[in-house]
Amino acid sequence: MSSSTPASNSTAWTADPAAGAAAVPVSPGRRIWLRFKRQRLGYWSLVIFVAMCVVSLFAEVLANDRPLVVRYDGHYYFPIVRNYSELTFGGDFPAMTNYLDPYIRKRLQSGRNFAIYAPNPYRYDTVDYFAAKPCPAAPSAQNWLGTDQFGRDVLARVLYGFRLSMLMALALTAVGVVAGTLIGAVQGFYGGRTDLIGQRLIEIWSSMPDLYLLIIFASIFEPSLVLLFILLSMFGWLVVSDYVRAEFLRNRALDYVKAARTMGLSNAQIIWRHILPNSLTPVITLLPFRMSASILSLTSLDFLGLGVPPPTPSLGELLQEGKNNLDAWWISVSAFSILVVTMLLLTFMGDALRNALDMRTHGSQTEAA
Amino acid sequence: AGLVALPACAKTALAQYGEPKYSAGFTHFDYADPDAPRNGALAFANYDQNQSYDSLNPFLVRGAPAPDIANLMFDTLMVRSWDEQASEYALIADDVEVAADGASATFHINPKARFNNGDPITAADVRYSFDTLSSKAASPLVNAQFSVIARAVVVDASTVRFEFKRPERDAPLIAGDLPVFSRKWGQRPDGSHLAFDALATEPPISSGAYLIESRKNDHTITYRRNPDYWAADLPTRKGAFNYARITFKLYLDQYTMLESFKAGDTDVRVEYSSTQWARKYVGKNFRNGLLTQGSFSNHSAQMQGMVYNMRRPMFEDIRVRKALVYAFDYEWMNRMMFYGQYRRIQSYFQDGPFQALGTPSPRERALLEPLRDSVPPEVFGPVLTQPTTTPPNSLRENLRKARDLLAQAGWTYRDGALRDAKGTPMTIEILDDEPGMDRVIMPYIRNLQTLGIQASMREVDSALFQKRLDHFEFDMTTFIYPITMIPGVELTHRFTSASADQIGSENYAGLKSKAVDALVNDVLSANTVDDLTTATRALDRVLIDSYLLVPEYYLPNSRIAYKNTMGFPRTTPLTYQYEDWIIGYWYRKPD
Amino acid sequence: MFAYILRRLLLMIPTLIGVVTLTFVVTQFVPGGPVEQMMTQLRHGQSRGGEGGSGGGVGYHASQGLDPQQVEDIKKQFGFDKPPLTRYVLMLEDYATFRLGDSYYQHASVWSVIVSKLPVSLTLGLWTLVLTYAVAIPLGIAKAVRAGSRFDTFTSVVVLVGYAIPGFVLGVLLLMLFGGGTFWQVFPMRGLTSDNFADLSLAGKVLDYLWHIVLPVTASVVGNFAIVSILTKNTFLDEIGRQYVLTARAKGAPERRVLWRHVFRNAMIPLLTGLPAAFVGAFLNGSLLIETLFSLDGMGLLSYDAVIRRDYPVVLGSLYLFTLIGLVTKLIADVCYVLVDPRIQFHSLDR
Amino acid sequence: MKTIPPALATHHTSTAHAHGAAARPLLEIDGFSARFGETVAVRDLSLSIARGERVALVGESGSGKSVTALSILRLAQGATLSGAIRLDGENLLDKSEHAMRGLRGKHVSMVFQEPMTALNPLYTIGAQIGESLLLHEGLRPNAARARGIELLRRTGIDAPERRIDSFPHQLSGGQRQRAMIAMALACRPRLLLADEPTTALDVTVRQQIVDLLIGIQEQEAHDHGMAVLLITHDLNLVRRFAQRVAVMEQGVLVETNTTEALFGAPRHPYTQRLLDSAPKRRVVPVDPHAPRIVEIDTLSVDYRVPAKGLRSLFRRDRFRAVHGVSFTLRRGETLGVVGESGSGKSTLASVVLGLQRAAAGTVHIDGQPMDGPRSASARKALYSKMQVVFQDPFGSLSPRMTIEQIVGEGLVVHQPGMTSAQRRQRIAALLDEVGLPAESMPRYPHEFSGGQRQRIAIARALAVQPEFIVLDEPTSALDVSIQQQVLALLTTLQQKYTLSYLFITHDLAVMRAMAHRIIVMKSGRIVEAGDALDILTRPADPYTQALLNASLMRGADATRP
Ligand SMILES: Nc1ncnc2c1ncn2[C@@H]1O[C@H](COP(=O)(O)OP(=O)(O)OP(=O)(O)O)[C@@H](O)[C@H]1O
Ligand SMILES: Nc1ncnc2c1ncn2[C@@H]1O[C@H](COP(=O)(O)OP(=O)(O)OP(=O)(O)O)[C@@H](O)[C@H]1O
Ligand SMILES: [Mg+2]
Ligand SMILES: [Mg+2]
Repeated sequence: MSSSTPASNSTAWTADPAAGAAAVPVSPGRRIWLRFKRQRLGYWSLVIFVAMCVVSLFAEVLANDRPLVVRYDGHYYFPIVRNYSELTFGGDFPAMTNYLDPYIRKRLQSGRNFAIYAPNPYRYDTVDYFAAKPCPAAPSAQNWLGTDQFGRDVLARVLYGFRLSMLMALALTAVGVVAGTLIGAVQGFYGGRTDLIGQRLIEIWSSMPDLYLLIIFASIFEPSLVLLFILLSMFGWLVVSDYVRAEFLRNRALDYVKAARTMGLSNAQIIWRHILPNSLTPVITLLPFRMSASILSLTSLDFLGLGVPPPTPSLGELLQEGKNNLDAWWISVSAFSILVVTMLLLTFMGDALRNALDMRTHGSQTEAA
Repeated sequence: AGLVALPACAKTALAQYGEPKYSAGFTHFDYADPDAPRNGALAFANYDQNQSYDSLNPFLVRGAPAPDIANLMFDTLMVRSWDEQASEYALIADDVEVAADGASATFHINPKARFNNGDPITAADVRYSFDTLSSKAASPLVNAQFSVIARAVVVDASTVRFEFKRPERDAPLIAGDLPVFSRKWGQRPDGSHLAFDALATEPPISSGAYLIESRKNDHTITYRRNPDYWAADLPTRKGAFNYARITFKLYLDQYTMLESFKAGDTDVRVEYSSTQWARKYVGKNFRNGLLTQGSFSNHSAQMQGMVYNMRRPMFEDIRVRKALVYAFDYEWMNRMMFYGQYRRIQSYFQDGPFQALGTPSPRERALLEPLRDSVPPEVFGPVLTQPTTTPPNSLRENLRKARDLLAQAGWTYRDGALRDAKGTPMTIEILDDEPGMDRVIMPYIRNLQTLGIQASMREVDSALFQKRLDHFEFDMTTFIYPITMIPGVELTHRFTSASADQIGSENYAGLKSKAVDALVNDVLSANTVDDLTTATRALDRVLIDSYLLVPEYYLPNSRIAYKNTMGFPRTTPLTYQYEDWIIGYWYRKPD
Repeated sequence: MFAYILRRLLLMIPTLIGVVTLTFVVTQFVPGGPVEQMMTQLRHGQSRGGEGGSGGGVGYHASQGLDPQQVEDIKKQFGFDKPPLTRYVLMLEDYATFRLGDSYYQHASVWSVIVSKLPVSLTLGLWTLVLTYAVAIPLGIAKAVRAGSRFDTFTSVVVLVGYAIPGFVLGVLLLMLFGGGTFWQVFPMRGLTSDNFADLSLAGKVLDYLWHIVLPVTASVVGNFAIVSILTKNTFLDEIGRQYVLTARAKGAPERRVLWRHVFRNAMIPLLTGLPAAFVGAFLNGSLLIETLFSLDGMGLLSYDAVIRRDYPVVLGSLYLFTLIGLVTKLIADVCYVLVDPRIQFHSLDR
Repeated sequence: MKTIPPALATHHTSTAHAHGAAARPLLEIDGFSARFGETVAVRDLSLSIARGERVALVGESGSGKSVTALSILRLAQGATLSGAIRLDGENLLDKSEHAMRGLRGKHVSMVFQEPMTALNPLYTIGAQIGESLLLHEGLRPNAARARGIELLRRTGIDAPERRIDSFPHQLSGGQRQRAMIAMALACRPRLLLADEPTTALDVTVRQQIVDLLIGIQEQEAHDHGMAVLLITHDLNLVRRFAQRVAVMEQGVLVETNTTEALFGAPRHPYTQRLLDSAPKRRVVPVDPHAPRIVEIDTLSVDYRVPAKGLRSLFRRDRFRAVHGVSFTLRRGETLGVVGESGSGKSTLASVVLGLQRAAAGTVHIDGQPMDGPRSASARKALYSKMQVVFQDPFGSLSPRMTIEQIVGEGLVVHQPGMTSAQRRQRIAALLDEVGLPAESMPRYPHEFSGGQRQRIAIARALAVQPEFIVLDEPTSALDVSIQQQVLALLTTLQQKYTLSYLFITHDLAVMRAMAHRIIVMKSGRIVEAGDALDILTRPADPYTQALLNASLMRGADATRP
């Protein structure tokens, strides 16, 4: 016989249809999800985290200095989606309307006119120009979490900052983890010269004077989120790759890898299907930390003028401001709480994911919580 | 400079213009307290920007000198008084004679003058000091300071003559500023000499009031007053250097510095931030009266504002520049951010004798009249007061004016931006290197945006910032015009046409005005205080009305918090460096 | 193995050359080199920071500007009169013999500058490292054993709170609470030792030292527990389910022994992996913000300052030195992999 | 044979309570059940073992033997236990974990079924044996080492002084198993649970081990009533060793009786089937002109073994595991490899498979040299012809893959055209062939018994439809009835598709049933090679003779009238 012979022409090789039909498949992926779901802490963390992300996606509706709807002189306007000139509402300036200006407010409330404002009538960059107290001002009925040293509403900044930081951190982490895993995996798996050369290149790369690089960048480019993203991703993968390499070095010597090789799997398949699932613990563990590191790194470049361009809200920026105005505790407390909560949610999710992936634990111990 | 006529007589004092305030027999400066207790110690935090020191030689380019060592350990030939424009009184030199042609000045050295190793100070030492400081070994900054002096000539053992390159009015005073140190400083036992630029860790052999008592870790240094200080009873030193011991504890962080002051680790603290001053000076030591927040008049202030780069076409039109001034809501800022601690700056020579006030005096008019064509007409009216938003004025009111001015200049709002006739939108990038300024810039940007201007802020690191400034690659940026006692050559660097195209000059605005050139020349060539004042005031008017910048604010009072064991003289000097005043003239109250 | 080590040692040379070359090249392109820095400083003098630069002090002299000759002199002083290639070659020659040159701005050689920063860096780095691992590993093990319990959740919250507070915020907080300025005066705020350190007895010295480092070490260590303890926990959970653990238990080994002897060693690889980075990071690069806050003059500040002020000899010299140390640490870690797990081999797949 | 090694003979403590409660059985399992979630692994089992008694527990693969043994130590992970297990009258299931720890290793110790995975990979076996001694007898490391060497020597390992410093992965399967036994015996427990202690051992060693066990047991039984519960599928072993036999089937204890009675008159149908099934030779002759699929020429293999401790950084010793071995294998032929444990059989196999480099000599598969770089596609082609069943099935199964994925992997790689439904059917069919239900597809390797895992490994190899399979102890963990089924399957396939097998086994009965030709290995060399029946009837080499003697003796026992 040759291996190309179709399988169906023999009894021994052929499937017994009855036996095949008996198996009720629950795909491994689904099983993992079910196991994940069974862990209440992790599952609820996921739910809350997703909820937070979703809420922050609607930041524009929740915190905005432009009203959602305006009725003025019989016409309806939707400033939240469109920019109207102040002239529309009988103001002076053609560029845009400052809806918080008492002058405009009065007009919007006169007669049958009305304006429906967002629950928190400030955007992340709204300077509360008409506030009574000097900034930073403590939480009050107007600014629920107070204002920062620029007189901007902290709640709005937290909301928008969370969104931006999360998106950025997710993207950075994703890129860092994928690249790091890939590079670490290749080095650890192939070993030998690949490893030696790869490691040397990484060493050189990681001792690159990144500050100078950034200064050079800053002198050439305008700071922007994209630029920041590129810069930060260039170094973000280094940590992960180290861990993955170490795990691969160890796991590639195990018997099941030999077995996989005798299956005729390509190296990529061996890496992907066999070693990687067994080398993921450090990666999963590091995920939340990579996330928060990304959040903080957004500001680390501020002093070079490379951080997020000024009015952009980010949690890191908020923390920085909190540090500079320590007596304005509401700033640091807000930023800090949201950071801690995020970290906790992510870690609990990581725990649950790890448990869900670990087929050996039956979970009686891990599901106690 | 034209011909200079200086009194050619031997005196114990020098004045750049007119007569010195203190007559020959004066006993002490007015701002010194001759009865101040002469013991007690002072603990001081950072003296300047240096957060550590690695050198005991303040004259080198390399290294960070020990805090205040130049002042505490190096006496100069003469001493400036702090309550007049430019006068010097005897210290090491007890007598000075300026040549009739102003080309040289001869100093006689007080025979009692001694270095801190007991050696008498000789003319040779003075010459050695000058030669060293004007050599390559010393910092170019020091070189530059004495660059007007051509050479020092030893006339006899106690007489030295300085010959000047040009007979300038302030040249003798500059010579009087020469610090004197012994040639034995840095001499090895075998008589050979350590190169001056390698002379960093040897305690100086010089003539100052203090000696180094102890040093630690480049972060702490304690000076002890020299018990044998020969000049202790000179009128210029009476009531000065009252502390028997001065310790500098250098902190790396502002926050820690403040906290440790509040904890009582240091005795005095000068505050530079309004928010800190308003919010952070609380705690039990303030409640129980151990610490006090003091406020002392500053007397004069320097212009600070956001400079327009007039090389940019959009800023060529004075109406645009004027309009943008209207967008600056100073009152709001001072109320909301600075706790009302600042005042609007109105002049390039604020609160000093050179500030232009009211309408031009006849003499000012006389200077301005020939320049009528090249100056704004407002110059001849009352001096400009900056727009305000205090009711009945309002920001809206001001912005309307701005809008109208811009419209006159051809900038109107179309297609989502403020555009000129050609359709180019107005975009302004406000460059800065210091995170502290964004609080001022952000609200301003908001107002500019209301006008339809695409304004943004760009923060870069200081090296890049300087590079862009040097090459005039910016739209607007915050700049401070430090003032000098006597307006002088710095005006050339800042305002004249010649400097406008010179890479690296301080004429950031790119001002090219014949009138200003002429007025600066008038200032430089003034022969009397009156001439000087008139010319400077006229210049001030022209500058203010030329709208080079959006004037910001200034601090009318210093913010000094101190332990209540500290005492200070009742009179504050006219102009003073806070730290030097505290170190030099404060004292410890007797228990 | 010996061959491997030898090969790695030899490979350090190209790596070092690579690092130095790369940095050298990069520094050529950085705007605002030392000459410009110096010129700026000379041209404009030093100005004070703060939103109100106004007030306080009037200069007697106006700035005079620099003439071209002075600029040339400054260039010469920094060695910038030579073309880059020459400078590069000279530098390599020096580095080959461990001559690191002199600082541009300080009156000291790069060596002595670095050496003078070591006490602080050693203190902060080693204490942080030791405390981190000494606390986080047992904690991680305890968490793994009680995975999912209330204890696990609670400690996770605690370490993560610690992690989420940036070191400098914590430092500021500690200073505020214990520095005496605002609340209690318990710990000193500045330096590594008291001013009268030299006069103290030995015990006094030790106490004084410990007294000084409590706050900075706390500030820098608290954030480190999270990663190590959670990593420990997770790798332990991975290993605890394996069969050899049963074998060890079947021998009647007490739980501690099972965990510390059997599981620990198997779980050590990921923990070892983080160590070189942590070592180099904590000990050599230091923590800029903590050092600043507590006025400790360490490597963190030095590297940062040198970079910002373009003190290239210090930048390159310290980079060179620390890369070397980093490489050695990494080699040691790699060798440790093998010592820990004899199955690990570095040779390539085909052998 | 009764000579007790001094190290063991010095033992004296006959614990007071052991004698005091002589009337009570040592171990009493009463209504014991074990469940894994929904599935019941052991149901209502009652069994007692008296002091000094040797009981064998036999039964179908997957019938719950290992779970029962583990439960006695309370180490069955993830299992819910009920009923009672009383040791000396005290219910172990009620004891605190701390109290259990005192018992484990000292009073009750266990030889685990899979010595490959049961040893800690990072400690030398010396350290692992020494640990028990350290824990329970407080021996110093040096003394423990001496004892360890002595124990190893008793188990028949060659050069125990050297082996004691080996890491588990440096040992052959049999060597590890013996290390495991030495470990369990180290502290002279009162109850020894031996779960398949001899699967990886050749018959001579097996005999030696049995003798050792009996010897120690008798000695200790005299001293403090040591009892042994032996789990095995080797009926010869049962016969020689046990005084009483318990038979399990599908989690239920179906029969208990004295050995003679049971062998004489088995009552339960499963027992009868068990005793009836002996491997039958169903070998058809090979076409003498069949092409050669494997050609091995003067093959030698070296291992590089690090020297100890820090010196390991600088020095490496060489250990030659295979010396100049040559043989060929034709299509449709089964080449049996027998030999001493540690003689290099698995090493040989891994070189043939291209998993290891030869130090000298050549390997040709289907005329192609194995050496040299191979591209991914060449490798894929190679392994579509050649498959392997590893000696350690557990280790060779990816822990995070389901059985479906593991078995289906070969299909995914080599028959990419298959739809997933087809594939699932094939997998189910393959599992069925080796006697596993289709329901096991979504489960993970650790959820299976030793024998079941072995069958998964076999199914995986068969899935690829190779031409040549290396079988390294493929049936060692299977009870005789399943073994029969698997061997029958293999022969059927061979005849249908002219498959070639390189069949490594210690079981001469299996060898006789399967092999065309045999090579006998000792210390890395082939000592004898030739036709299977020739060698099995007229061995030339003394080692082969010894081997046969050992097994013939048992074979004679085994051949029931
Ligand atoms: N961790 C587990 N999870 C789920 N099922 C398990 C687990 N361990 C064992 N089983 C199941 O329990 C049953 C009994 O397993 P056990 O290991 O006791 O069998 P055994 O009698 O020792 O078989 P063998 O002779 O093959 O080793 C088997 O069907 C097995 O699939
Ligand atoms: N990685 C290794 N390093 C060093 N020595 C090894 C290694 N693997 C195996 N050996 C040694 O090589 C010899 C042959 O081992 P191998 O596994 O081939 O034996 P085997 O014939 O399969 O024995 P068994 O029947 O017990 O499985 C043994 O003495 C073993 O100790
Ligand atoms: Mg079993
Ligand atoms: Mg083997």
